[in-house]
Amino acid sequence: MTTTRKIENTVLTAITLVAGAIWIFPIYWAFVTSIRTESRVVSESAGLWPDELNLSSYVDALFNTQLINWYINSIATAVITTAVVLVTGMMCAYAISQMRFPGRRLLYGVVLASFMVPTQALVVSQFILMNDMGFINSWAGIILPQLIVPVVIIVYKQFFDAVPKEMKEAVVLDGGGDYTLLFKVYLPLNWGITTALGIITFIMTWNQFFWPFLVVTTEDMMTIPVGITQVNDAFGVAYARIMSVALLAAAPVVIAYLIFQKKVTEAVMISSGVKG
Amino acid sequence: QQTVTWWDFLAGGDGVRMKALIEEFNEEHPDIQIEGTTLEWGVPFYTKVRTAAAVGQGPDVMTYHLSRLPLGLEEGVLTPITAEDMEAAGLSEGDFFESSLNAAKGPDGTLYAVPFDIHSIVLYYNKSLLEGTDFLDDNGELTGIESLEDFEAALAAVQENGSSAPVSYATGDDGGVYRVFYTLLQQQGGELISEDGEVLPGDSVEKAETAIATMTKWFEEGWQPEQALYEASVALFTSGKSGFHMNGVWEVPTMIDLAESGELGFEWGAVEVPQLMDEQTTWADSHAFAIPVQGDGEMDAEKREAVMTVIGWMNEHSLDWAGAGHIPAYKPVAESAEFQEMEPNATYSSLADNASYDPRSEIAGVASPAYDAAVNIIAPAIHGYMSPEEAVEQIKGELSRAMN
Amino acid sequence: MAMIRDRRRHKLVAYSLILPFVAIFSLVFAYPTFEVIRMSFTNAPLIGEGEWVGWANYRELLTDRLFYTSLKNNGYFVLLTVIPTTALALLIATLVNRLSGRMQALALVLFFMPYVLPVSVVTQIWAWMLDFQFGILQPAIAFFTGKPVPVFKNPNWVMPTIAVVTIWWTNGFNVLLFLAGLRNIPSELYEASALDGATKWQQFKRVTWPLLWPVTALVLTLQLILQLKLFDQVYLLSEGGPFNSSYVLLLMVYREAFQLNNGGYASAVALVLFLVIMVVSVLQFQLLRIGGKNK
Amino acid sequence: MSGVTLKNVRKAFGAVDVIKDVSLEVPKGEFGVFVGPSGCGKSTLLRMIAGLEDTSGGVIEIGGRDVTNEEPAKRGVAMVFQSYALYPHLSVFENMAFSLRLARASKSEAKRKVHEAAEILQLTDHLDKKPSALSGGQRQRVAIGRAIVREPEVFLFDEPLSNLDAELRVQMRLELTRLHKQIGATMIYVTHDQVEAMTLADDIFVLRGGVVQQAGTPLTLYDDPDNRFVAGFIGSPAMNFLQGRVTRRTEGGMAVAVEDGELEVRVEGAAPGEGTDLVVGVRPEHLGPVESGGFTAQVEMSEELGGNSYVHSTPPSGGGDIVFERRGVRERLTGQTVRLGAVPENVFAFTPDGVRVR
Amino acid sequence: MSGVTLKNVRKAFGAVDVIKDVSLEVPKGEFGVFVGPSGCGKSTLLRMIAGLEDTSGGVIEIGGRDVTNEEPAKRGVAMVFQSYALYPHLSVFENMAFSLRLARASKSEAKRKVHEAAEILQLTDHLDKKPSALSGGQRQRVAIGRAIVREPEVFLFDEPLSNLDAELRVQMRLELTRLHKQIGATMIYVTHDQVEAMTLADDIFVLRGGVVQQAGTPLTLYDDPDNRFVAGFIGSPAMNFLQGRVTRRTEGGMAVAVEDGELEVRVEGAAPGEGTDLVVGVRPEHLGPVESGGFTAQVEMSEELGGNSYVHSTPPSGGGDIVFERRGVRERLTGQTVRLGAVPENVFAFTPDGVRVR
Ligand SMILES: Nc1ncnc2c1ncn2[C@@H]1O[C@H](COP(=O)(O)OP(=O)(O)OP(=O)(O)O)[C@@H](O)[C@H]1O
Ligand SMILES: Nc1ncnc2c1ncn2[C@@H]1O[C@H](COP(=O)(O)OP(=O)(O)OP(=O)(O)O)[C@@H](O)[C@H]1O
Ligand SMILES: [Mg+2]
Ligand SMILES: [Mg+2]
Repeated sequence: MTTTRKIENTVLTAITLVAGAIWIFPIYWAFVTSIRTESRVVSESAGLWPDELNLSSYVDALFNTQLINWYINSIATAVITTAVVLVTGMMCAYAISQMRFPGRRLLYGVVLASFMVPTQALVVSQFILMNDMGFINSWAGIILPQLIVPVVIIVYKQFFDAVPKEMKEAVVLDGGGDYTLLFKVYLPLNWGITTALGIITFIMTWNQFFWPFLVVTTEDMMTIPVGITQVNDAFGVAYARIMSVALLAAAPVVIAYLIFQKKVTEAVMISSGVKG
Repeated sequence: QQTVTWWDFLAGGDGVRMKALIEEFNEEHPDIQIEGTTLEWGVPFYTKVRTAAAVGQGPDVMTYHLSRLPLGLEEGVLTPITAEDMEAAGLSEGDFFESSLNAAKGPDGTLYAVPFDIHSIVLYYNKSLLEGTDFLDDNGELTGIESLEDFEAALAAVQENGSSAPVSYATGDDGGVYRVFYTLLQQQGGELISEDGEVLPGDSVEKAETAIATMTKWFEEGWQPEQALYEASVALFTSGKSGFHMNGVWEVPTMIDLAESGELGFEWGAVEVPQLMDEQTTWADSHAFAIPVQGDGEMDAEKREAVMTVIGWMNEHSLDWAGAGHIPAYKPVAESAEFQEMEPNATYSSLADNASYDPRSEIAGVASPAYDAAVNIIAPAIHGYMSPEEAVEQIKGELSRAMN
Repeated sequence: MAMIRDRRRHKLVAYSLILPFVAIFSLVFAYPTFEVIRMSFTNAPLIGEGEWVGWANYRELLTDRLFYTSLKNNGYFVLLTVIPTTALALLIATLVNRLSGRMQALALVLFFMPYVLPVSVVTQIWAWMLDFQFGILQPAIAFFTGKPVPVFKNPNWVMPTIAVVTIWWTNGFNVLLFLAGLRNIPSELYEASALDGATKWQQFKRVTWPLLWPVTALVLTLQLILQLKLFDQVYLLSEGGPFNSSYVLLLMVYREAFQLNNGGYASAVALVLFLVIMVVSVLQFQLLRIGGKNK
Repeated sequence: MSGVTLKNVRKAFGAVDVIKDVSLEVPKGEFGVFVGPSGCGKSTLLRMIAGLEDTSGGVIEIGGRDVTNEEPAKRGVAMVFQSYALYPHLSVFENMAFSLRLARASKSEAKRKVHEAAEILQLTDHLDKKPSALSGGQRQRVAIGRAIVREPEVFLFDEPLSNLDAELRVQMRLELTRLHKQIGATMIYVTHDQVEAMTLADDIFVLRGGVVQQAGTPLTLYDDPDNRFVAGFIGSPAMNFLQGRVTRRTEGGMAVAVEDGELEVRVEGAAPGEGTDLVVGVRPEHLGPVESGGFTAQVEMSEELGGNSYVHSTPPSGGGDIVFERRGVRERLTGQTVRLGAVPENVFAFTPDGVRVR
Repeated sequence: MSGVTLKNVRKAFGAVDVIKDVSLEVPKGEFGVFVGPSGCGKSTLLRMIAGLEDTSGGVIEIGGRDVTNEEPAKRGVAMVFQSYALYPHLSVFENMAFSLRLARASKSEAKRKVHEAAEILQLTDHLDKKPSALSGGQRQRVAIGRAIVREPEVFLFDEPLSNLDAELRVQMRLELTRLHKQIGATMIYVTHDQVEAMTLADDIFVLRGGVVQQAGTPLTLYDDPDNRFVAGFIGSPAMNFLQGRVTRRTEGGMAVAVEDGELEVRVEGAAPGEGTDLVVGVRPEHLGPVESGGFTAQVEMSEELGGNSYVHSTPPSGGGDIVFERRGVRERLTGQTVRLGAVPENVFAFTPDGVRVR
């Protein structure tokens, strides 16, 4: 490598990292704000550096709001949604990919078409439906309409299609049926894509705003993204506290992301490689 | 054991007081527990109430603006408060000021809410910034503002003293803009909606134009902050950037608390909004308690009794609420000696007599088309996006359309 | 698949496998779709029955100024986000792709992090950053425009600002898609073209760009559909204002249904949104395919 | 008792007949190999025996039992796939025990059987590993082990060695032969590599276009091919073919004019008359420089392998590449014109449409 | 004028030395082949010549010019990759014209050059197709065509045939030889397949662990390997090795006791003393049944190929598989014990650490 190339390299690397630092600045700034006292937040002399460590707004955020409840709701609904989406999705995708039955093409056509349909357009009738079923302000109400994630079926189908048919034939020769095939072979063979879809579905569900915002009307049933915007708690001038709540709300996913960042990156890439 | 689900929108300094009241109630009543939720003030609150009540998922009791009662009735979210209810609460109609009681009634005289307070906007001021001007008397009290000219001179003076936003109010929010506008309109004797439902009847058009023009001038002179949201408008004052602050009495506790903890950094005071135009009057509204419909169902009698107990207790303890700057609507408290001496309430207690309530109309009140017009038309106008004339024309158009 | 087996049992097993999905799908997707269509021809409130009014809702829609405003704003927002975010993501992905190992992981974390935040956290952070009085970004804005700007209260600034926030929030995902695409280009192609004497720019133009086209098309399509469904950010940052300059169709659906209790009219708006998305994405898909062929 | 018998078996995919009336028998305990060019239907035939494809016509019998409409699992066959089809998420042990688990065999029985098979295949040390930790040859052995554990009547192999590199392939070939000796089960093996077929088979079935061209032992096919296709397919490098015309009868055969000379061919029966057009074939190892007779060809290049070399040459007509083998001689012939000939026993004659003239 | 010269070239990836002090020369117009086991550094060396990897030490000269620090494009080399590295979005024509376009060659010139190359490679009919529409061999030819068009001084090939099937590989091998003759440029070819190396090379460079083990013509390496590694690597089937000990000197060499007998070895120089431990090697084609002398081995099986067969046998010590070739003999030896021997000229001796004893 010549020296000019080396310099070019270093400069580009520096540019990338500086750009990254700027990109992340809002989160940094939220953090700095959150550990200041309210009066310092709005004072002119406050600089860019974290010069104060005041955790009172976090204490407020944790104990004067229903944040804990919201966490529970968010985790429960996101986990259940993800699990149900994956299981029903993989079963359906397996049937479409590996089995022959009347209506197969129609079913896949419907799945493909619903991929294009914006579920947001259905909120009105979904809301009425949830009300008719008595699911307003319940986990069921939050979860049910989010269970339709056609992409999961499409991706699974593509991956199941790609499993060499010899795998299947080997099992059939050994006397295994389709449930054996799906859960003992196809699923373990596709753990990668399953975790990928799981991670993506989870993030999507966790961050869902519109639907939970509509279907939940009581504070104790709210999910995190809804709770932090809908509920104010006698804050007065409250920039620091708003930022603390925001950061606390974001913390679980952010921490999970930092721990599993490699997996998340792979997840997005795998599921895109398919669609692309 | 009854659990009473309670919703309010009290997120300002008064929210803290309400929290304390609820806690006190819960301590005193082992058999009734209030579960309070504070939702975002304004449109989000009333939207949530509406949807929740329709599907039977609303609260058992909620705070409600009396200005919005007509709209609430049209939406069909309120249940009547019967005589038995009042009895259960240990209240009678005679305990309340006439004006607020009337505001709590439907056209047919049925009571739909129990009044709780009367509140208005007041003028907060920063004594440090006023120092050295003609507008501070020897006691350090505000003085010498008797007309618009005086007020504007005072603004110029504090600007001179280094105030970056001499008069702050929420110039970018529906509430902030509406209250100031309505105050200025009323001080000229103008009318937003007449008894028979006409929008800006007669010369009210010109008066509205004057009001908007005044606010526009304050903006153009750099006296009022540009597009300030509620929090920002408060923060401008508490951080010492504003000499004056026009806001509800409910921020009184914020000032008191900050001053007590030494974080305020200046001396403050609050007075009734001075007479800037032809008459001495100020926008005012009332908080009240209401019981929403429960979808298709009906609240059981015991629960209702518990709810009414809560309402009664709150009114009886509204002296503490007065600590949040409000004037109790419950006469036994309002007329008590303790309240008469309470500061700074005493400074502006006269305003109760001069108050201008919102017109009784389905398009008026918090989270109504009138408030929408404030943020969608007046706020842009006072920032120079259209002339006062255009703005008034649009207001008239929009609101007239909404009437139908 | 002509394996010898029991046909009847095979079919039963297949149906048992699709049943859970089909059941949920029918309940929360197919039926509501049908309902939205039906309701759009009634004057039903949100909760409760309405009367059949035929095309009245649609006729009203065609005279509703707010509808046209919303439609226009949706289009404007798409213009503001789709291509910029794609270009930006490509640029970032190219930069990040050059790095290796830990350095790359770090850069990816920096650029991807916003994506995992809930939308309301994003809007709260940006509302604070852009706060007219105390926002940290106001001095920067003032530097360019001469004075601070209340971005969410200014009809000219509101949509572009929401676009910036949206791009900041979602761009990480696109970066990853592009990065995956870049990684799929065999390094031999770059070596071969280096031997052929191609400069970096020529390599990008003649190798990277054409080979990345499928990913680019994917990103454009996903973005288009996503951005037409704009609601959260507008609701949380500007509530459609000022002067409705950030009013969008989904906000209209929300307002009509949940604030004004017009279930039927809201359904009509929702259906129009639905159609717009379908038509636009099909159109774009065709355009992109043609674009890809010419590459 | 018989091994695998196919009677008039046919298979059509839609309108395309892929297997056309195939009848054959692999006797019990024998090693049968289906060989033929790509697409000739070998795999299809094998998969029909396994039941993985249904049969359009005819009868398949395994151990004397008609299994034509039996489900795959009930046929008593085990199959080893080209791609191995190992379960990557299971250990070697679990891979081999998979079928036993499905059959709900007891733990101890599964363990015993797997260990037995592992013993035979020298996999005992690798039982806990995942397939990904194994080399190609080891994976192949696991695939075979999975088959052994099921103790099938018939083993089916579909090009099991084609994913291995040349060296390993030779080695695994030997192991397969050993295994067959040891287990003694009927085995059917599919390959398109005639060397594999030659070295492994008891019986070779040469397929082409869904039809069995010739069946027999490897050396039968080499020494006495029925037609030009089989002659060209078996043997490496492939047989040289030359256009010719009968010039005269000779003692025990005929002389055929090819290129600028002639070759004598041994014919058992009646030799065709003079002037008959024929194709003659000589294997590279039987063709070589001769003093007189034969025909001339110009040497183009030679592939030097050390012990021997293959010389590529062009005959005067310019048609085709004539290859002959040289051993133990080093001088390069490149550019020279040589006279090539072979003994009559090693020259085959075919009619223009490929039928052997014997 | 010289072709490609490497002087004391070194390459380290981090702390790992992958190429250790390699000096070699491929003369202008010659066909040089780097051969060696996987991971020995062949590709790395080739890529260093191309400039795709920088050089940690030493000098690389092409056509007498020091190009050690030259950019790849300016070295006058063209490379054909194992994966072909065709641009999938461009037609065959555009693929071949790519470098000309970059060099802003005129349209007509590009057209002429591409057509010339296509002619040579018989690709004229496919110029409009995308690479994905071509067969493996055709893609390989396009990759070569892309190199030809640039008219480089040196062609570099990195295992260009390893993605093709056996038959095609043989065919492409011949085509490459023809091409080399036709173009006459210097070519360097990397492979791990010794048959490819033997048949293609003018000069073979056997690499192992980043070091050149031996360089020379194919037959030199076959006839006179420098060490056990080269002896075992070149030739197929591989040479048989037996542990032995010198028993006595003979005329022109020595006798070495192996197994239950002995083999005589020719040695040019001074033979090592009695009792010295040695390894002797005999190629399968040189080993065979003898009346007397040699050693015994029990025949396990034979691979019958028609013209010849490879017999696998086990010596008394049980160690290893002794392979010998038989030709033209058909009777099976399976199970018999045979006495195997070879002429002294064909027996090699190596010290225990692998150096040839000559
Ligand atoms: N499922 C199928 N549908 C239609 N045609 C098929 C199917 N399977 C195979 N064929 C066709 O049948 C013919 C024989 O295929 P088969 O796989 O048996 O060939 P093969 O001899 O195994 O070839 P190879 O050596 O390449 O594996 C081919 O022409 C193939 O295209
Ligand atoms: N970029 C690299 N970084 C670190 N080590 C490398 C790199 N490239 C190659 N190596 C190592 O250098 C050694 C030689 O690699 P090289 O690719 O030259 O082998 P090869 O002889 O071409 O093998 P093969 O026949 O498998 O292609 C290997 O051990 C390899 O792991
Ligand atoms: Mg096959
Ligand atoms: Mg290599």
